[in-house]
Parts: sequence; C-alpha cells; structure tokens
Amino acid sequence: MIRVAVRSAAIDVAAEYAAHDAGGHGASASFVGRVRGDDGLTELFLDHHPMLTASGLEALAGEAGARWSLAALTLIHRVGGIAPGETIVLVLASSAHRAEALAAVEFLIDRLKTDVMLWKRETFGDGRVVWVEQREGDHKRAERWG
Amino acid sequence: MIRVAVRSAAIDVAAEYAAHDAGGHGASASFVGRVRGDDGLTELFLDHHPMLTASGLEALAGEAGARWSLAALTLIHRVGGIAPGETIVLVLASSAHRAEALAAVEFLIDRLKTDVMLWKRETFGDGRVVWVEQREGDHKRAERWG
Amino acid sequence: MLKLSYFAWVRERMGTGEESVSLPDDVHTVADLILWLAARNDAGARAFAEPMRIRAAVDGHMAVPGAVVPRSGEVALFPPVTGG
Amino acid sequence: MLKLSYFAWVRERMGTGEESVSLPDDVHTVADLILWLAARNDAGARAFAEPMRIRAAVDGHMAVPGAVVPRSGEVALFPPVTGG
Repeated sequence: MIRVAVRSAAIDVAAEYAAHDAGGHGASASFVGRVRGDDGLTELFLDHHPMLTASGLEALAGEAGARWSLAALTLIHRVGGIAPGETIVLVLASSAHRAEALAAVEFLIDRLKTDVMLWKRETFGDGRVVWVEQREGDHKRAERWG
Repeated sequence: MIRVAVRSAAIDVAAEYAAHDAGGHGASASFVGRVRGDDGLTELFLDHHPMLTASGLEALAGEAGARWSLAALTLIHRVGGIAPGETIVLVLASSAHRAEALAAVEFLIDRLKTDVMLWKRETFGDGRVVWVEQREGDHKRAERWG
Repeated sequence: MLKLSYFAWVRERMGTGEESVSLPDDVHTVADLILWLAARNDAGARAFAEPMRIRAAVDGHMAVPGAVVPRSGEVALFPPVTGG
Repeated sequence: MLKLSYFAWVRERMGTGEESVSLPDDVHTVADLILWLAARNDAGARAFAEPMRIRAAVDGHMAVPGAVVPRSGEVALFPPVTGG
C-alpha cells in the first residue's frame, strides 16, 4: 500500500510507523529528516504548489514501487513553517527483502531533494531571511539513480 | 550515544525510537527486521553466546561509529524463540547528514547477517526443524564494506 | 482570463500568490509571458529580472520557455525547486 | 578443569549446553580437542563428525584450529554463525 501526504501539521513518526506496519512485512527501512537548528536557524519555511507538490511525491512513490518489490510505502512531507528539531520528512518502505527496502528509502530521500516541488526559506536568529539555492551535491546523489 | 542490546523480550520499536530520538538530530535512518512466516515457518529460534554475541554487536556498533559521524546509534537484537511477524532486529542511526545515517544502517544490517554470533533454527508447521546454513549472498553484501 | 500563481521569492517579490490576467495578443509563449510580466510594473521587474532563473508549469505540467500559454487555465511561475 | 560450551546443532547433538572436562595430556590444540570429543562418545561422534564445520572461541576470542587450548578457562564450540 502506497501512502503519500503533504501536510502542514506535525508528523507523528510513531503513529505513522504504526499505521504503516499493520501488515507485518519482513523488512522495513525508514528515514526521518528533521530541521537542524545549527547556524542559528529559527524557522524553516517550505513553500509548495498545492497540486504539483503532491503529484510529484506520488510520481516518485510510484517510481519506487516500480523499481523495487515493496509491500508498503509511506512518504510524508511537511510544508509551511517548521521549527528546528521538528520532522520535515518521513520515508518508510517495507519489503520481504532488506536490500529492496533500504534501496527504496535511499532512492526516495535522494530524489526528494531535487525532484519535488518545494522551496525552502530559512529565517535566522540575527534577522536574515534567505531562500535556499539549489545544491550541486544533492543533484549528484540523485543522478546516481539514473 | 551508542546503545546496544541483546534480549529475549519483544522489541518495542516505537519505544526504542523515542528513547533514541531524545537528542533531535538532523537525520535518522532505521531498519527493522521481522520474522517472515512464508514457507510455513512457525518459530524462529536464535541461539546466542552470552558474551560473544553482545561483544560482537558492540564491536560492530563501534566500527560504524568510527566510519561515520553519528550522533546516536541504537542496535537491538532479539534472541530465543520468535514468532512470525515479530521484530528480530532494530538498527537506528542518527547524524547531522542523511548520507551518513543511511550508510551506517546499511552497513550494520549487512554485517549483522555475517559477523554476529547467532545461530538460527527454523521450525515449520509440518514438523521440520532446521538449523539455517550460511548464505553466500549475505557474505557478498557484507564484503562490500571491506 | 488566465490564472497566474507565484511561489517562493517570486511570490514575495510579486506581493501576491496569484492573480488573474488578460494576456495581450502578442504574448504566446512562457518566455513572452515572463518578459511581459517583467515590463508590466515594479513588482514584475523585481520578480522577473532574471528570466533564466524562472521555471513554469502550465496547467500542472512543467513547461519549457517556448511552450504555448493558454488563454485560460493556470500558469505557475517559480524559482528552481530546492527540494525536501 | 576446562569448561566447554556448545551452541546450535552442536549443543543439540551433545545433549547439553556446557560441561566441565579434564583434558588428556595429548590434547594441546583446538583441533586436538575436537578430535578427542568426536572419539569420546556417541554424542561427540555425532556433533564433531565434520571438524571442518566447527568453529571455536577460547576465553571469548575466536580461535583457529591450531590455537592452544588452556587447561582451565572456557572453550566454546559451534557451527559457522548464521547471522542476525
């Protein structure tokens, strides 16, 4: 079962894990990304496109489902204002085989960094507000998947 | 913080996740392995050496901590009799950087399959009881890490 | 009427997230639209000063600069995405 | 006295998880110990019929067949591990 969500409400990792797990599959791999507060960041704001952001996530989840044999896939991305320490993204993939679950999670988190319609704005304690520019390293990682 | 445990009690993934998460790190990757009930398996029994199994897990966790910059690492392995669907192993690694957390989890689960002092016995619904033999594929995956 | 929607710093510089416009007859492509918006007012001049940094989606699909802009529907204009 | 501990199918075939033994004078190495156990009784014959399939740890450290067996301490004997 593929479950994709884009939301401004907080992500409850334990609850999502429990919802995902219902089937009881051989292997589950996950990735949880949280906002980092180093560098004096006080808020990360993610702008999104109501339709394109969700359809991009769905396309990515579908691609993972086509590449690997997955029993379940959960992909939840937060948007709007997020405080340091809060969860911004959750990827959770289950498969009968550990290699498939691990590869799917790695693929999804790499491609999320480049493919999904999201724009990051950082606000810092000293008053600076900066829209994040594209990062070359993220593209290099994403390109590994061809 | 590195936390390693070998235990016969059930693994509560959500509780372990909460205990691990206390710090709030940038990225957490996890792997949960469960006993598969296909092929008519009714019980997986893991024999272990009271001292060598734990020290092997600790050595592996220490090696991961030396290879990658990890803020926290949790490695819990169950032993004794385990029913299909139950969790047998939990690996949870956190880092400021996603690539390090993901690589550490993949390394640990691959090496767990070959390095740790555990012996698997499978009991099937038709009465067969079989000690599992070493698998070539597991060694190939583990050798990737040099 | 064509609906335009703006995201990230394009939204900020335009001072709005969306608006409806009637296109002049000589605006045919996404590139034309961006040049027209840049010339229309101060906000547009700030938001579209560097057309190379602008990406577009027409009716929910990514569009190249030479893509035709419909007379009605939706065009989204935004900077390169910065991912999740 | 030397403590011997057995694991997995070695434990099952020996019918016990551990025992204490007094080694004969001509048992010096891990390989000697395995051959002696195989010759000692029926359980040993079953458990140690294929010495190549047996691994050993002496006092908590993996030991090669040529490693010296102490007169006291612990030797663990087991099949190749099958992982987590």
